[in-house]
Amino acid sequence: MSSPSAVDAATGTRTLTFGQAVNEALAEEMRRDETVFLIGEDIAEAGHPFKVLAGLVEEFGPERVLDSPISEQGITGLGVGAAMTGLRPVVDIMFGDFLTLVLDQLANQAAKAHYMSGGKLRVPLTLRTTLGATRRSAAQHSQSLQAWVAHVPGLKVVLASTPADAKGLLKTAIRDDNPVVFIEDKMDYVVKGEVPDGEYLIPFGVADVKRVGEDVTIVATSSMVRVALAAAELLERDGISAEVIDPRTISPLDEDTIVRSAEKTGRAIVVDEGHQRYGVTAEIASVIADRAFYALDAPVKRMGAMDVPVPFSPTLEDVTVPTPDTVAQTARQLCGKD
Amino acid sequence: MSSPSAVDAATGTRTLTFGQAVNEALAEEMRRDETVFLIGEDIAEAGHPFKVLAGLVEEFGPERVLDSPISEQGITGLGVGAAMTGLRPVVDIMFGDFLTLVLDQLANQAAKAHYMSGGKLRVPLTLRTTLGATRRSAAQHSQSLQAWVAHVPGLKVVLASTPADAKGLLKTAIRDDNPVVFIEDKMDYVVKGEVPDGEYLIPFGVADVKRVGEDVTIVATSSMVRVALAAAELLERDGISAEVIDPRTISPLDEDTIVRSAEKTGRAIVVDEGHQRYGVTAEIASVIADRAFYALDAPVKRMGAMDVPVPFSPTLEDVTVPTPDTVAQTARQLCGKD
Amino acid sequence: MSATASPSKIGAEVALEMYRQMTRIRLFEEQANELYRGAKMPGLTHLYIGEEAVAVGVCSALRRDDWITSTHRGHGHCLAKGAEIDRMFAELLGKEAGYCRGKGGSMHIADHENGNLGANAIVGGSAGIATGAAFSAKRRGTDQVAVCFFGEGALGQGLVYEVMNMASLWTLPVIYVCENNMYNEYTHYLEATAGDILSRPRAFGIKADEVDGQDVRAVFARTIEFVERARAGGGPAFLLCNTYRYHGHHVGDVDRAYYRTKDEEALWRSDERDPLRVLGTWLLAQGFVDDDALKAIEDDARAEVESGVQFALEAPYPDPSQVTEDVFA
Amino acid sequence: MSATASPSKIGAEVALEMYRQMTRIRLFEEQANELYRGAKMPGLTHLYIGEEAVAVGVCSALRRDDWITSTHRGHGHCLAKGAEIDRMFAELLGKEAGYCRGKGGSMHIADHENGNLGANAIVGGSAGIATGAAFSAKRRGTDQVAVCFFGEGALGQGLVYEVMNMASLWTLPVIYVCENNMYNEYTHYLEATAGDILSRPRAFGIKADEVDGQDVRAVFARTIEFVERARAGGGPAFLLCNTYRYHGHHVGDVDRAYYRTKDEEALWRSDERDPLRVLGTWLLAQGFVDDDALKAIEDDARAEVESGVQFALEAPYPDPSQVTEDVFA
Ligand SMILES: Cc1ncc(C[n+]2csc(CCOP(=O)(O)OP(=O)(O)O)c2C)c(N)n1
Ligand SMILES: Cc1ncc(C[n+]2csc(CCOP(=O)(O)OP(=O)(O)O)c2C)c(N)n1
Ligand SMILES: [Mg+2]
Ligand SMILES: [Mg+2]
Repeated sequence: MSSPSAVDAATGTRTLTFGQAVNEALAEEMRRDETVFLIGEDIAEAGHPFKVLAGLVEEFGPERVLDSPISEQGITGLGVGAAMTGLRPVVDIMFGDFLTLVLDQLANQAAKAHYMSGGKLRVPLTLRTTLGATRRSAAQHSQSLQAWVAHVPGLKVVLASTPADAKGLLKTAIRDDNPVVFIEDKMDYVVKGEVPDGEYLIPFGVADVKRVGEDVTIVATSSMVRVALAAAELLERDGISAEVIDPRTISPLDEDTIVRSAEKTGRAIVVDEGHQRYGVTAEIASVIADRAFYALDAPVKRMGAMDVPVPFSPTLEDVTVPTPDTVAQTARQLCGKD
Repeated sequence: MSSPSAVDAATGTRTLTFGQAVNEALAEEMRRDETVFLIGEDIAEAGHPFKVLAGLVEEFGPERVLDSPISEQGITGLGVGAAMTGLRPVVDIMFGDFLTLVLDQLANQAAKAHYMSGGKLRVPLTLRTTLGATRRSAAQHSQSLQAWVAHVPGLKVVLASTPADAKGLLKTAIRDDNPVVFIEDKMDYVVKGEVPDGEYLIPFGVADVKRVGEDVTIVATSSMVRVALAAAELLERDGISAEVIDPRTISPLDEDTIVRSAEKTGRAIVVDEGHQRYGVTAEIASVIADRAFYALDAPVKRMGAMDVPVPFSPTLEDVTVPTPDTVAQTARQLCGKD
Repeated sequence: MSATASPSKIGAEVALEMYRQMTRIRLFEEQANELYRGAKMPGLTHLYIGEEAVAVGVCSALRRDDWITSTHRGHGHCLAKGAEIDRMFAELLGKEAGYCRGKGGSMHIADHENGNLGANAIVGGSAGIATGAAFSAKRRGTDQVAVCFFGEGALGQGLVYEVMNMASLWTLPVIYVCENNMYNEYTHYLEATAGDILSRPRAFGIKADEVDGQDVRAVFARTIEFVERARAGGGPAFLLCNTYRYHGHHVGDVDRAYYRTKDEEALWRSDERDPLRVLGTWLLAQGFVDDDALKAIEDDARAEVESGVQFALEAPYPDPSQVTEDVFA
Repeated sequence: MSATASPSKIGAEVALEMYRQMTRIRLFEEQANELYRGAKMPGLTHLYIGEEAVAVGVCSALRRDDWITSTHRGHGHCLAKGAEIDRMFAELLGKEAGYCRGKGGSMHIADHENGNLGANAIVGGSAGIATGAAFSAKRRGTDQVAVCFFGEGALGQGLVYEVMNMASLWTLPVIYVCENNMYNEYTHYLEATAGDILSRPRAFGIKADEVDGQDVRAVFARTIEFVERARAGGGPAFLLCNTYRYHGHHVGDVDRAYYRTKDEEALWRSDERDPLRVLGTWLLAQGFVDDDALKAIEDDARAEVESGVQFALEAPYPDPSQVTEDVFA
C-alpha cells in the first residue's frame, strides 16, 4: 500500500472516522497557513449539516469559517477570485448534486484561468462536496457526479476511500496551486479507520493497491472500494483471488498501476457509484481495454450506478448501486466460475 | 444508410445548408403544432447571432419567438415549467459552453421530473445548443460538452452530422415527450447537403452507416463524421477500407450497429470533438471493447479533443482536434500499415 | 370576489374550511414526525408545523386548475392544494400507492391533477418552473395563475432574480410566495440576507407586499388581491409571509439551542401567533362555531390521518422491477 | 484626494493623462478593426470605441495594486489599467509575445502585474471573481479595492445578485461598474431589463449611483468617492455608466439598421457626447492646452499603436508544443 510509504514522520496511528480525518486535515492546514479559509452553508456554528466541521469556527473564528447565503454559484465565484489574489479557499458544496449550480465558475473560470492567462493567474481553490446514494434522499440529493468534473482539463479530482487517505489527500489538495474537487461519500463520514499520527501528505496520481490478488482486478473508487473489498472476501471463499485498486485521484489517473494489475490478472472490473453510461467506469475501462489489450483473458466489465434517477423507495434505491454480491457475481462470471 | 428508409413521403431532394435545415425543421414543427415556441438570446429580429433562425419571428411573431434576457438558467427553468403545462419549448443556448449555467434546470429538474413524479409530469423540452472548436473563439466558446448531458438519465442527446439528419432528428426531438439536448456544430451551419423533400422524421437510437468498409470501423459524431469520411478517402489510397458510423443520438446509443461493424472489421476508432478524458469516446470505446471483445484484432482507439482548455492561437488550437490526417494515421497504425 | 379581499369580510364557510385544512396539515405532520421517531420512515423529512396559515391562506385563494410549485418543506402546500392524506403518507414511506409510486418521497411529491407541479429539493429550484407555468397560461390564453412557494433562503439563489425579471417583462400571472420562517437551516436569515427583502422584487418592477403569515385570513385576503390582479393580466406579485417553523429544520434536528432560543420558540407557539389558535379564537369570537365544532373538525382530521397512515403502513413497496420504469415518457 | 472628488476640481495633469489614455484606446481599437478587416486577426473582437471614458475614468481613480475584472469588450479596461499596446496586439493576433502567450486572445487578456484579473467571455462571469478579490483584500488586511466591469446585459445573470448580496453582508471593498451601452448584442436593454437598474443593487443595501459615461471627469470623480469609501471600510458600491458603442457588437456586425438607427449612432458620435471631444473641449476652455498639444498627444498615441501593431505582426506564433503547457500550475 503506497499510503504508508507516502507518510512522513508517521509514528503510530489512531482510529478516526472519515469525518474526523477530514476535520483534522482542515484544522492542520488552517493552522499551518492562515490564507486557508472555509466558506459554505451552515458550516460555522452548525459545523455543517453532516457535523464534519464541528469545532473549526471555535478555533479559527468566523472570518475564516464563513456561513454563506444559499448561493453555490456565488461562493464558488468568490472562491475563484479569492484564490487568484492570495488566499486558499476551501468551498463547501453540501451535496454533489449542487455541482449543477457551480460548473460555470468551476469549469469555465477556475479550471481555465491559468491556461487562458498563459500561466499568469493561479487558482489554488479546493471545492469539497459529496456523493453517494442509499441514504433515502432521492434523486436530487444522491448523485455521484465525478465524471463531469473529471472531464474538465484544469481540474484535479480526488475520491478518498479511507480516513487515512482522506486526510493525506485533502492536505495535498489544499496545498495544490490548482483547483481541486474533493468528493466525499456522505455514507463514509461515520466509517472508522486507522490514521497515521503526525504530518503526512498523499501525492495525487498514485493509485493504492488496497488488496493484492492474482485472478481478477477490481478498480474501485470512494466507498465502492469497501464494496470491492467485501466482494473480494466473498470471492476468496470461491477460490478467486481479487486485487483491489483504488485510484484515489481519478484526475490525474494512475493508469500504469491499474494497467499493470490488469495485465497480471488478465481480468478487470471497474466499479464507481456514478451513473454507468458516460461515467467514470467508461474512462477507466477503455484505458485498460486499450493498454492491456494483449494481456486480457476476458472483456473489462463496468459497474456503475443504474442509469435511472435515484429513486426514494428503499426497495428501488437498493438495486441501483453495486453491492458486494453483485460485484462478486460479476467477478465469478469473468473467471468462469459462476 | 438508414435515413432514407426512415423518410416518409420523400420525393426528391434539395441542397440546403445545415443552418437552413435546422430552420426548416423548426418552421415546420411550429406550423404543425402551435404549442411549440422558441426562446433565447437575440433570436427574434436578429435571427440568432449565427443567423440560423432568420425569418421565424416574421412568420410566427414575437409571442412564439422570444428574445430573452441573458439568463440561460432562467430561460431553461421557464422552459421546464412551460413544458410541464402544455407547451413544447425549444430553448436556445447560444454556445454549448453555457451548459455550465443550465445544468441544474436540465439535469436536476427536466431530466428527473418524470421519474420523481412516478410518471405523472412530462417535460417535452428541446434544448438546442452548439459545440466545436477551430473558430478562434478561445476556451469559453469552443467546448463540446455532450459527455456531461449524455451522463444524465432522463435526457436524450442528439448530434447531427448532415443537413438531412439535422432536419429529421430535430423534428423528432420536438415531438418527443422527454427533454432532448440537440447539439449543433457551429462550423457546420454553412455546410451544404441534400435534404429530402417533404415531411420526414428520423428515429432516435438508430445509427447511420455513412460509409461501408471492411478493414476498420470509425465511429464519429457531429462534424467529426466529415473528418472520418475524409480520412476514409485518404485510407482508400492506402488500400484500407474504412466503415464510418454516425450514432446520431449518443443517448440512446445504437450499440448493436456499432458493435456489429466492429465485429466485422475487427478494428475500431472512436472520434468525438469533446475532450478525450472521461468523454464520449470512452463510453463508446468501452462498449465496443466489451461486446466485440472476441472479434477484435487490435485495441479500440479513442480520438477526442486534446485534454487542454481550447487555446486561442491558431497554431495551438489546430492541434487540439482530430483531423483527417491524424484519424487516417491512427487507422493505418491499427491496420499495421504505417 | 374582491368583496372577500378584506380579512373581516371572510365568511364562516371559507374560514371553517381553512381551519379544517390547517388542522389536517398539523396532524399530518405530527404523525410524520412519529413515523420518523418510530423508525418507520426512510430518510428525513421537513415539517411544516407552525407555517400552516401560509399554504392554506394562499391555496384557498386558488382554483384547482391553478398551479403551485413547492419546496422540501412541501407537505402543507400539497395538502392545501387538494392532495389526499393516505397517498401522501404512502409516498413518505416509499410505497407504490404513493403519489409518485414511491419514487419521489417527501421532497418530491407532485400532484398534477390538483395543479401541484411538485416539491423541489433544490432550494429555489422551482422558481423557473412556476414562472414557466405562468408563461404557459398566458401563451395558451387561459386565466390560470401559478404560485411559487419558497423559503427566504431561496433569496440566495440567482435563478430567482433571473425569472422575476422575465415575469415582470412579460407580465406573467405568477405569484412568488416567500415563506420567511427566519432560518436557512441553522443560520438566521439576517446573516444571509442583505438589504430589504421587499425591495428586491420591487427593483424588478414586481408588486410586493408583506403579511402576517400566522393569520390565515390576512394571507388569504392578500393572495386573493394578487390572484385577481394576475388573472386580469396585471402581472406578477411577490408576497412575503412572516412565519416560523415549530420543529427542527428536519425531523432529526432536535437540539436547536445553538441557533435559536426556547423563548423564541415559545413566543411563536403562543395563542397570539399559532395559526390554528389565531383563527380558532376569531371563529369563536364571531360566533361562527363553538368549541365542540372545532373539536369535531379536529376529530375528523385525526381519524383521516390515522386511517391514512394505516393505509400507508400496510401498503406494499414497489417491486424492484419498477426501478427502470418512468425514466422516459 | 477627495479634493478632486468634484469634476470641476480635476487638475490639468490628471485630465491630460485621461485624454491620453482615451486616445490610446480609441486608436488601438481602430487599428484592431483594421486588423480584422485586413483578415490579419483570428476570430472576432468587440470594440470599446465610444465607451473610453468609463474605463479611463474608473481606472484613473485606482492604484496599480487595485484589481479589476473585465469583459469580452475589455481592451479599454486593460489599457486603462496599464497594459502595453504591443503585447496586447500580440495577444489579439495569437502570438507568443502576447499577454497570455496567445492562449487567451481578445476575450481573455489578463495582466496580473497591473491588477487586471482578466477579461471574461462569460457574461457576468467575473462578478464572483471581483467580489472574491475584494474579500481577499479585506481578509488580508490591505486597503486594495476591486472593480467589476460588466455590461448591462450581465444584469440578466443571477450570479450578479448572489455576489452583491455577499458583498453587502460582508462590506467588501468592491465596486460594480455597469457599462450601459443600451444593447445586449442586438437587443435593446429595455426589452431585457425590467424595473429600475439602480434599485437592484440598492435592494441589497449597496450604495448605487448613475453617471454620464461620456464625461470622463464625472466618471472619475464619482469613482474616487466610491473608492475612498471602500478603502475606508465603507463597503461596496454600484456605478451605472450610461454610454454607447460606436461600432457593432463585434467587428463583424456592420449592418445594424435592424436594431438601431443611424440617427441614434450619430447622436452619440456628436461633439456633445463623444468622450474625447467632451474632454478636449473642456481642456481647451480651461486653457490647459491648445490644439497643438492635443494633436501631439494623438500623434504620440498613433505612433505607439503603429509600432505596437508592427511588433505584433512580426512576432512569431507559439510553437505547437506549447499547447500542453499552462494547464496546471
Ligand atoms: C441549492 C441548494 N442548496 C442547499 C440545499 C440544502 N438545503 C436544504 S433546505 C436548506 C435551507 C432552506 O432554507 P429556506 O429556503 O428558508 O427554507 P426552509 O427550510 O426555512 O423552509 C438548505 C440550505 C439545497 N437543498 N439546495
Ligand atoms: C453567459 C453568456 N451568455 C451569452 C453570451 C453571448 N454574448 C456575448 S456578449 C453578449 C451581450 C452582452 O451584452 P452586455 O453585457 O450589455 O455587454 P456589451 O456587449 O454591450 O458590452 C452576449 C449575449 C455570453 N458570452 N455569455
Ligand atoms: Mg427559512
Ligand atoms: Mg450592453
